[in-house]
Amino acid sequence: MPETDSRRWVDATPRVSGQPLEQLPLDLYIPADALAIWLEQFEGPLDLLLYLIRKHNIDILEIPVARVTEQYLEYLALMKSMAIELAAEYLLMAAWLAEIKSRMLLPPEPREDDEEEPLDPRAELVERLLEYERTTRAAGLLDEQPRRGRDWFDLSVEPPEQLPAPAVPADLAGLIAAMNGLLREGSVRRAHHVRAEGLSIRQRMTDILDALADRRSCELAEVFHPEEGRMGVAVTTVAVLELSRTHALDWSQEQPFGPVTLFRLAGSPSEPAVEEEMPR
Amino acid sequence: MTDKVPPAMPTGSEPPEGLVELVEALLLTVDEPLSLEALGAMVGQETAPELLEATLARVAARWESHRFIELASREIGGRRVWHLVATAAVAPYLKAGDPGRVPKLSRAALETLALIAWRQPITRGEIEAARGVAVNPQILKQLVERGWVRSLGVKDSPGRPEMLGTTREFLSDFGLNSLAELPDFERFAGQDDIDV
Amino acid sequence: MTDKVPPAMPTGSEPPEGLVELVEALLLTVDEPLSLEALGAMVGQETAPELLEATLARVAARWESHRFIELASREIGGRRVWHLVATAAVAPYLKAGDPGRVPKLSRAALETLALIAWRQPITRGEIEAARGVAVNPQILKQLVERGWVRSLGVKDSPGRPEMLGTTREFLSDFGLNSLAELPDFERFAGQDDIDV
Repeated sequence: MPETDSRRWVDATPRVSGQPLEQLPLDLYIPADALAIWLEQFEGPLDLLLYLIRKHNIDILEIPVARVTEQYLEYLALMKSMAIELAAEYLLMAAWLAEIKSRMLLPPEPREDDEEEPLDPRAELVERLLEYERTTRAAGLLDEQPRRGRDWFDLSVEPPEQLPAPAVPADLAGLIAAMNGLLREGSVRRAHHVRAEGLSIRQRMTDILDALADRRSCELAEVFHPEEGRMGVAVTTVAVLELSRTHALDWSQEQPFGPVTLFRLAGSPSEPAVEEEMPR
Repeated sequence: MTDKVPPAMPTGSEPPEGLVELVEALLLTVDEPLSLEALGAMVGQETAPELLEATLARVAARWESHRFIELASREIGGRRVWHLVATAAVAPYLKAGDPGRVPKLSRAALETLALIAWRQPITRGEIEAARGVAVNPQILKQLVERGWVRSLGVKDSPGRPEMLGTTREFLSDFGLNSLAELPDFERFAGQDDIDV
Repeated sequence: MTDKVPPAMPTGSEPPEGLVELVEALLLTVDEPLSLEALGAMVGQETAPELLEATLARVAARWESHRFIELASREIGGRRVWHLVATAAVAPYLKAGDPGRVPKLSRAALETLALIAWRQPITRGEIEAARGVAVNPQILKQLVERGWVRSLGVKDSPGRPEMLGTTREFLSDFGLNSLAELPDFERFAGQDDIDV
C-alpha cells in the first residue's frame, strides 16, 4: 500500500470536490447526531468503501474509481465535520484511491511475460474488498449460529453429596477471567476501600500468618528477609501493618528500638468452617 | 432491562404457570443456590416475596414425586436459598458413567477462588461483599478438599471471622512460583474506570 | 456397581417412569451432552438402545410445553448427543440478575473472531490487513477471556508475531463439532448474492 500520498489528501481536505463541503450527501437526510452515530459505525475504510459500492449497485470488479473516490472523500469530509476522529487507515485509503485513480489515466503497464492482460491498477483493491466482504459474511454467519449463553443455557442440578468430588483441573485462564470479570463489574472495588496492595504484599501477609500457625507469637525479625533488600523490608512492614490494622494479628514492643513480637490473636487455623451457619 | 418481558402476574397469591416455569428454569440455569432476593432481582423487583414463595412451593410440588431430583433449601449466611439437587439415588449411576465427565470449576467457584488468590487473607464476609451473593459452603468445601484453599486463622473483629488464603499446592497446580506472578489487576481496574 | 439398583425394566418398548426420571436426572447432573452409549453405560449395559431412545422421546415430551426448557440434541463426531437446556427466553431474566453477564459481541469482535476461526493460524497483522483497521487489543482480550481464542505460538518471521486460533470451547459454545462444519470461506463472496 502506498504511504507517501496521505499528506497530499490532508492538505486538500477543505476543498473536496472543488468546494467546501457544507451539504450532506443527497441520501442522508437524517438528524445530525443520528448521522454521527451512523457514520461512527463504519468498521474502517474497507467497510465504508463496500457500503458505497453496494449502495450504488456497482460491480465490485469494475469499480469506477474516480466516482467512488469522490464519494469516499465526501463521506470523510462529512465525518471530519462531525468531529468524528478518523483513524489513520481512512487517510491511507484515500491516498491509495487517489493513486489508483491516477494510474488508471496512464497507459497500462506492460507485464513482463506479456502473455496475460495488463495488470489492472484496481486488482489489489478489489481483492481486499472481496476478502473483507467474505469476512463480514462469515461474521454474520457466526452471529446467527445458536450460541451458548445467548440462545441456550446449560442446565444443571447439584450432584448428590455422596459423589466424591472429581479433581477439577487447574484453569489459570479461567481464574484470571473470573477476577477480571469481578473487577469490571466494579463490585470488588466497591467492597474494598483498602488501598490496593500488590500481590507480593498479599503473599507476605499469608506467609506471616503461616509463621504464626503453630505458635502464639514470633519475633518480627523472623519474618524479615534481609536478603530481599529494602524492597523486601518495605513489603514485610506494610504486610504487618495491614494485618494489625485489620485485626488479623497484634504486636508489642517492650522498649523503643527493642525487638518486636507478633501475636496470633486467637484460635489456631484449622479446616475452614464450611458448615451451614457462619456468623456474619 | 427494557427488553425483559416478565410474564403477566396477577395480584392473587396463586402463581401463574409461566412464573413457576421461569423460576424452575432459573434454579436450573444459575449454578448456585438462589435466595428470594436473587430470584426477585431476576424475575422483576415488583414480584412480591409471598408470590415467589408460593411459586417455590409449586416448584417443590412439581418435583416431589420425582425419584432423583428434589428442590432443596437451606440457610446460608442467615439467608434461605433454594436449588434443585440430585438425590443420593443418582450417585451409583453417575459413578458408572464417569469416563466422559470433564469436571470444571463453576463460575461461582472460580470467582471465589480468584478473590481468595488475589485478596488473601480474605474473610468469607468480604467474599460475599465482593460477589454480592452468599458464599455457597459447598464451593468452599470443594476448594479446600481440592487442596487449594486453607484457613489462615481468625481475625479479632466482631464475629471472629476466619481468614482464607491459598496453599502451596494452589501455586504449583496453577504453574505459579508465587502469587506475584498473577497479573496485577489494580492497574487494569483503574484504567477501566477511566474508560467507562 | 453392585449397589446400583436399576429401575424395573419391562421388555416392552414403553419406558417405565423410573427410567424416564433417571435419564432426566442424569442429563441434568452430568455437565456434558450425553450420547446413547454414555447413557447406556450409566443406566446399565443391559438397557436396549431402543428403550433409551423411547425414554429420551418421553423426556422430550415432558418438557415440550415448558416455556423455558427443552431437550436439545445435536451430532458430535458422528454421534447424537442430548442435553436439557434453557432457551433464549431466560436470557433477559439472567441478565437482570447479573448485568455483567456475557456482554454482546460487537461487529468488530465478530469479524475478528470470524477471521480467527476461518483463517487460523492467523496473526494480528493479517487480521488488520483483512479488516483494514488496527485490531483493538480490548477485543482480542475479550475473545481470549471468553475462552474462544488462544495463542498457537509465535511465527518464525520478523517480529515473531503470535499466531491465533480458536479453542474447543469456541466450538462447543457455537454448537459446532469441528471447524470443518463451517462453510468454505471462499463461498462467502460472490456477485450474485450482493443484495443492496
